[in-house]
Amino acid sequence: MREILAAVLMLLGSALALIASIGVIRMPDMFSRMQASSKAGTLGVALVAAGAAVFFHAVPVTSRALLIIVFFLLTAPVAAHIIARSAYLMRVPMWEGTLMDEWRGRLTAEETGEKPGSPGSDLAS
Amino acid sequence: MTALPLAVLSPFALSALAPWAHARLKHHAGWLLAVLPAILTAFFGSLMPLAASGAPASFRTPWVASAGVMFSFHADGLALLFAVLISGIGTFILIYAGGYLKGHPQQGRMFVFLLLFMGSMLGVVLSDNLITLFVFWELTSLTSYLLIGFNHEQERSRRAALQALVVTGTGGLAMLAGFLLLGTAAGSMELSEIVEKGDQIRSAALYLPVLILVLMGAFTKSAQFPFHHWLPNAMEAPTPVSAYLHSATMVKAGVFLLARLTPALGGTPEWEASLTVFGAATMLAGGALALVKTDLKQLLAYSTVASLGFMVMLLGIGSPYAVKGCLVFLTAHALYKGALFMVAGAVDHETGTRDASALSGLRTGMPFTAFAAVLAGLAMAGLGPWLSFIGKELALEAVLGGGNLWLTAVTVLTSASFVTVAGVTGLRIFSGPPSAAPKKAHEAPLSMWIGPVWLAIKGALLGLMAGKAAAFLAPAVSSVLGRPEQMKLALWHGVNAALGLSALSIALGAAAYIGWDRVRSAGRLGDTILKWGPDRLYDLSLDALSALARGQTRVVQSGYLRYYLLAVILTVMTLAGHALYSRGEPPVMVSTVPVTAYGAAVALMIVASAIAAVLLDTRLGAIAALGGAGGGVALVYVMYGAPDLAMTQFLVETLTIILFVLIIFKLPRFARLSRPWSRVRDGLISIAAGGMMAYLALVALHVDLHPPISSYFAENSVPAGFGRNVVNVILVDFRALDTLGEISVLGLAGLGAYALLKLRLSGRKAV
Amino acid sequence: MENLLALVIGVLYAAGIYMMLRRSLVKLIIGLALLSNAANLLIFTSGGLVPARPPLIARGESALAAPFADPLPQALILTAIVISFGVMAFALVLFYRAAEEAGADDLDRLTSTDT
Amino acid sequence: MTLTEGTAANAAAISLLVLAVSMLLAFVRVVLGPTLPDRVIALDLLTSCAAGFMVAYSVRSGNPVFMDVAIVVALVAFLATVGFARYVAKRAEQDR
Amino acid sequence: MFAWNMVLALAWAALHGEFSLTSLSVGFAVGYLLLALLVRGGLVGESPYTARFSRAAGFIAFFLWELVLANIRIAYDVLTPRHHMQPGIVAIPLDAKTDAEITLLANFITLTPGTLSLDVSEDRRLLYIHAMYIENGDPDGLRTDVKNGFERRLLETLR
Amino acid sequence: MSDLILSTATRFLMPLFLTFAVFLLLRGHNEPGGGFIAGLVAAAGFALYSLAYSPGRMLQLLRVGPRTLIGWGLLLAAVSGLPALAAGTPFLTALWAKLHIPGLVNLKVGTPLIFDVGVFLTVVGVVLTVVVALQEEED
Amino acid sequence: MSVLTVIPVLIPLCCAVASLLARRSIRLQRKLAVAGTAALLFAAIGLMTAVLHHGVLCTQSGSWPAPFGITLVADILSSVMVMLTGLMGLAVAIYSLASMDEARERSGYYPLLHMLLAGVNGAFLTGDLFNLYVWFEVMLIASFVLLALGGERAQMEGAIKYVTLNLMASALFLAGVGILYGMAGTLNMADLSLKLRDTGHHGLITCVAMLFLTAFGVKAALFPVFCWLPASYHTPPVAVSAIFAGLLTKVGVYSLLRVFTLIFTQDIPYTHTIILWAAGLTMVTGVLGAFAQNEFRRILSFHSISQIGYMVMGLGLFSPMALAGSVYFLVHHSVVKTNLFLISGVAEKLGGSFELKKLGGLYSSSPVVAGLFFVVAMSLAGMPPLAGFVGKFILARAGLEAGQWVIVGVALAVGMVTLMSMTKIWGEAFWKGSPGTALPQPPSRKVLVTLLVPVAFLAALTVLTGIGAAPLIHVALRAAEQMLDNSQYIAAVLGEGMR
Repeated sequence: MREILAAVLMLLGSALALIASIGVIRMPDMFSRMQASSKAGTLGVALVAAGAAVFFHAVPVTSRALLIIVFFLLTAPVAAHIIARSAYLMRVPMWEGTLMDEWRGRLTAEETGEKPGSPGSDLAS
Repeated sequence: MTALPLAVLSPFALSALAPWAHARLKHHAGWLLAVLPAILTAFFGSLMPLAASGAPASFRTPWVASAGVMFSFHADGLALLFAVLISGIGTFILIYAGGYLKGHPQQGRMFVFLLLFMGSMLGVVLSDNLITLFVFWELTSLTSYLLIGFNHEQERSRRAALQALVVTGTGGLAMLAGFLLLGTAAGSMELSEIVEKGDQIRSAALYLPVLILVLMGAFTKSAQFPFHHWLPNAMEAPTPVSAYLHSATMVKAGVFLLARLTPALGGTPEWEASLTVFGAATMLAGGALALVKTDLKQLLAYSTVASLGFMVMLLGIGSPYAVKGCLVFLTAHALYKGALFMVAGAVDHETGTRDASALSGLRTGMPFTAFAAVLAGLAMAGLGPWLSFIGKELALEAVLGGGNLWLTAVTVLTSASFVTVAGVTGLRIFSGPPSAAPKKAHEAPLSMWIGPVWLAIKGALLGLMAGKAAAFLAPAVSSVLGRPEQMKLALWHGVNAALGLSALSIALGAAAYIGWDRVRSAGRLGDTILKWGPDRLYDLSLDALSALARGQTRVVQSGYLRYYLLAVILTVMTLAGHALYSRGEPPVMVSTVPVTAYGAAVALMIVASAIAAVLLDTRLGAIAALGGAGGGVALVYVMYGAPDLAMTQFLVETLTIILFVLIIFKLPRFARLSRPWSRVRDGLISIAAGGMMAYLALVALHVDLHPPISSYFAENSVPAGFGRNVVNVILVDFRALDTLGEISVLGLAGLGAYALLKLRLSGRKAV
Repeated sequence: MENLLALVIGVLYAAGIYMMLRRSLVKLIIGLALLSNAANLLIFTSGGLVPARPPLIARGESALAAPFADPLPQALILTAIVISFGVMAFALVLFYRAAEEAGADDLDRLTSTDT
Repeated sequence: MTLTEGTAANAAAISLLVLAVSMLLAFVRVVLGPTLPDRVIALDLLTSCAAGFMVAYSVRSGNPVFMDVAIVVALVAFLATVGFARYVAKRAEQDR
Repeated sequence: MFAWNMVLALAWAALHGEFSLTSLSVGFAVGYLLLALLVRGGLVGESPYTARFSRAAGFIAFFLWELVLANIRIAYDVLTPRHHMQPGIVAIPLDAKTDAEITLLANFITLTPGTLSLDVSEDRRLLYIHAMYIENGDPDGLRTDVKNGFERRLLETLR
Repeated sequence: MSDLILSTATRFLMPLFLTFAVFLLLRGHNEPGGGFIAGLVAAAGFALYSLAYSPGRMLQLLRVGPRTLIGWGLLLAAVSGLPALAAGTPFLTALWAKLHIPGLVNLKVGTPLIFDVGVFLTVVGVVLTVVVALQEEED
Repeated sequence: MSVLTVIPVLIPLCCAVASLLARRSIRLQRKLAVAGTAALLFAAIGLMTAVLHHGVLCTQSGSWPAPFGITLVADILSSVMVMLTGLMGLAVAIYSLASMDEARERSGYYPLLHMLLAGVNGAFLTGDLFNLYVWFEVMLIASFVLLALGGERAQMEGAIKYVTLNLMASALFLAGVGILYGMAGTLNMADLSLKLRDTGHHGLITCVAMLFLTAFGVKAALFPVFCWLPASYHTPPVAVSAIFAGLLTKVGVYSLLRVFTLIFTQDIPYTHTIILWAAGLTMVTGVLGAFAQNEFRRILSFHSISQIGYMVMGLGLFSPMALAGSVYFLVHHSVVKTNLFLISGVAEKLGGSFELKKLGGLYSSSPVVAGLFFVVAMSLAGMPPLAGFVGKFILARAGLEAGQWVIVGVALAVGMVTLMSMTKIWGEAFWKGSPGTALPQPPSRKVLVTLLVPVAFLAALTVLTGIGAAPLIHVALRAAEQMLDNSQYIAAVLGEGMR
């Protein structure tokens, strides 16, 4: 039983990770890719860790698994946030289907260096 | 006999005091310093009876015994003859130098060098060990370099000094090789033993190489054609130097060496042929060129070249007559040539010119000098009842005895040339009406005329007291011939062919003297030839060497780092590949650890990352790819049981990325800089190199010559190291020294990076 | 698996060497990093591969049970990794300063000190 | 064979493969870019997957020691991302 | 402060794998030392802490649910060939005041469906988020969702 | 880069990093870990702080200059080998003592552990030296 | 007794750490620099005496028995090299007092210097192949920093080449160690020697030997992988150039000597012929390179290469006499080349430049400096009775005994060209009249004396080891015997008691 639970958790977790990576490949712009990776990736690893905890069924392993999960839950969103923020400030191009941008409007021209018609700068450094 | 090495070393010791003496006494120091060589002359003279009795003084102590080098001296007749000449003439040279360089700021150094040279020269002639001899031999080259370049601010002096050093030094090195072979062939490094083993050496397989190499040394030192050119050029030196080194002593070192080795190497057709041919060629070249020069010192220098050729030729003939002739002539030559050089120097010093065609009538202004000059000139011409006359007679006798017509002709012509030169230097400039020299001629100071006068008189006296001379020279002749030899010298041998030839040569010489101006204009041709002579060759070869050096350096040291890297890579590939190819490589076996799907995927990721790092044209992309490769490697560590490694790898990888990111901001972007073909070339090379490393890894994996020592760690880690993580126990205990070094590296790297960022001496960006 | 890892090592070496042969300083240093990874992996592989048996002695035991990953190459590699990290950090700063002094990333501009 | 057997171990082997493939896919995005933030998030995902890989490998090998490595990875991957983000932000400031 | 120290002690014990008095007290001591160090360095100020475990538990349950939902939705979008999303950047007014509140909120928003925190405005009154699914192009609905769902629950838990 | 979320998160993460580092250091003799890894983790923590706040703030927090840390680390590591010399055994020979405080600690303490601490300090010092220098360079 | 083998590493290490901790007080660091190097020299002399009297000494660091722990071994070769380190260290430390600028002193010059010495000594004394790598790296990183310290443009350019090529060599070295461990399962050199002894013509071992040859060849600056040396040696401050010239390449040569006498002796006709070829080509290319140069220190750098050829030639000939020649040459060249670099610094201080064109008149203005240079330069050129001659003589003799005519011819000819380029410096910098450009402020008397004390000391040494060559040659011969018959070494390392 425990074996099966562990197996399911791990398979589920790795499947999520796979989905995250497919999302990272498939999604059209950086922000939506990030949506995929930051959620599915984190949960995927967390599930795998949980599977390991179940499998070993011992306090040290469980605490380690918990630690992994906590670390990921703590760091992944922060990482996603800072990347997204920097990318936005860097004016990474957004998908053409994007509906609105309430931030750009509130940034002063000086802050963004808005130049009429300037495309996203080349980030391929 | 410890006095012998002390005698040789005493000039060295004195040279250390010379600057002090000069500082106290100024130019008078010459007189004081000359006391030593005077004493030495007496000392060496006093050893002569020992040598004559066949039990010469000798001294031997190990120097570098393990390499067969002894510090040994052997004062036989030949050595003493030279030693007496060196110290005797040296006495007057020191005195002369005191007057000649009066007031010169570097006169003290001249004394130092002269004394050093004297000691070296004494060492050359007295050494018994081949290597000791070579040491002193090279020291004479070195000191002569310093002496020739004494007027060091002039380009020409420096060139002449270097030329002398290069020519004699090259010969010296050849000679060293020859000596080593000779030592092997003879089974001893001691000359006194080598000369006993002549037959053994002459029949050895190494004989010819030994002969060639030793002759190289002797010929270059003694300015034999075609190495003669350095000697006339060396006349850039101050006159005391020319008089001492380039007439009386150093140039005779080669002759000395040949004489010394005659019992060991002489007597074979090779020996005879090479010595007579080179000697004769030198005589001709020197004699002819001497006629066309007007500079007094050049004149004398070329005639010295011819004289040296003469001596070499006589040694080549090797008959008792020839040897006697050689040594008598050598002694006479040392005396009169030294005197004539000093005369030339005095004239130059007092009148400001050495141009023989512009000088005349100096006898009234410089009577003592003129006296010496006439005496010495007569000796050179072989006219008076002097020692040189005896020498010439003996030599002619020997040449006639050899029966070689060519040699006879050459000898006569050269003698004629001597007559002419003697006339110009000893007579022409002193006779006739006084010329308009740059300076009004005055008699030189005592220090400058006492030498030539003494030497000239000595030459004359020795001729007149031929018996004494014979007694003096006999031991030397015995040394050269390798057996005791009776020696009788007489001025008058009766009318014979030799006398006839002598007269012929004098007549020819006198004719040339009378028509000197015409001879010179005819000799212009010789000058043009000279332009393409060995001197020119020397320049050309230096230029060629220079060009070769520059060209090679441009290729090898191109400045492009990637070529250097290519050199390293290609070297290791060639060496390792050839080793595998020629030494038989072990076969590659198949894997023993099964491939897992995820393992393969990880491997694929590393490969993909590496390729991506190469192909990506953005810096951070490449760095990210590098991170991917590093992560993949970490996963390999995980899969094969190395958690510590995996952690370290990840941490290091991440920190490296952080550092990159912090710094990349300041680095320029990638640009495609290299050309396509170089990319292809580099690509092929890197693939080959990678393939080789992969192959090596595989082969090494399956060659297990011995089981690893790790089981020890596995067993002792807990009981003796008190740790269950074996890797860590290795790091902090079993192999803590590695770790100590490693953190030192780390610490230094940190400090270095810090210092590099904070210390900017170029001032580009002050912090 | 060894064959596969040998291939990986080969590729890492090839990539590292190729990168080092470029004219760009940044590529040079990336090449160096790849090269040190390759060397480490080479040591690891030629020391022998043992899956999943880290050289850790279980609590209460006194020695490692027979199949275990050789700890010595691991210790060596760990040392080598740290050394190459230190060297890399220094080299990075050095290259940055060099690019700053020369005003370019191009190695071909850095030829003045030879000959 | 030193690897463990059983349902969970087999599942772990499968998840190992799946995670490795995820890593490869994420790596494709690292290569493709096109912008630096794209690469960074892909790399971030890649390291997450690597952490997962280690956890799964612990199960596969029956040795929980590799989970410690995963903790380190989890902690440190964040640092790399922050570093990159910092760079991107600097670039953004500079471009402004 | 004490609580954070306790957490460190627990983490220590967890890492050691044995929840004994010894490991806990050693962990506490280590944690105390580190924290003392950090406080002197000015890193950690005093942070208000009152145990509200029940509310916290409720919040965690809610959050986990949201997390699962988020993943399903993302998975759906990733795995189906068409993009269903209607993305945009929306500003959300903040009631949260302290750094910790804002940070936690932002993190939870990032971890939940279709939203990703981008930045907090200078005056800390607005949180910009990137949202994947702005229904009908109306950001106000989203704003209400976030404010009533997450922020309220979070603040209740924390305060 | 001043970022509210990052800096707040860092405040929470830093203690975790450091705790984990000390943990790795102390148990490194028995489980994966040790001076290097611990040092790198600790340095990563400080580096994170430095990135999130500023190098100056980080140095304030560290209080000892990173270069001094290098010096002390090297000193500790080198000196840990010296007692062995005094005891007449070869350099770096481990000396162990049982540290036993009832109910609290039951450890073997030896010079290799001191050595490991030296390694730890050096690693922290080096990484921070470089990171700080580079960051200051950027500004 | 065996503690003596550790002391030469510990002293500089501790001095480095102490200087590091005392980084605010330059005065203290200076005192420590002189005192530390003097102590090192003293310890080296002690070690030397002990080794000469008691045979090979070793310490099993950590008390772990030989093939398992790291053994520090001092045979005669090692102790000679350690002695050299002490000498060069002391000379350069004293010289640095007067020549190093304060900015560099503040930036950690002294700790780096000590650390360099520690690394060099570690490399000389270790009996473990991987440990050798570690000490190599200590030495390298210290030299990297010393080379780049100051950050002038030329330094940067030189450093990049130096760093890159040496790292490449290190990577090769590391790979070689790894493969060797994979095959023989041990790292202790004595143990390796035993375990590889009977393998015969094993392609893989020869191949690994070639990896080591290349790796050490780069460090020793052998043809064709020497390019880093001329690119970098002339760029740092003089004291740094001097210590580099004296010690760094020597470590490469030492390693070659060690490895190719102890470990890779299975296939001597093959490996050592290659070494001999490399030696000959190194001599020629080096000396030609020098001939093309017109800058004081560049000439010296290129000559370093050609002289390395001589040292390696002895290894290639592989006879007692030849190896003794190598050892002797190592000593001679360290002393002389260090000194020449030091003199180049004095010349620069007096004449304002390293460019021969811009120098001149030093013979008249500074006869003492000129005299010292002449003696030392002639020693380099192999003029008797100075040390250079003795070294060349022994090698030539060994070469002739081995029937290797070509290499002897090359060696002698190269000596001639060396002489020519020494006279070039002499002619241009000393004999030639002053070029009339503005001269720098001449250094104060105190500074000049401090600069000249080590120079004179080393010059006296080269004269002494030339005229009084016998003791040193005796030692060199004993060292060579130990190298050729390594049973003593192996017994000392492996035969000692277990823990």
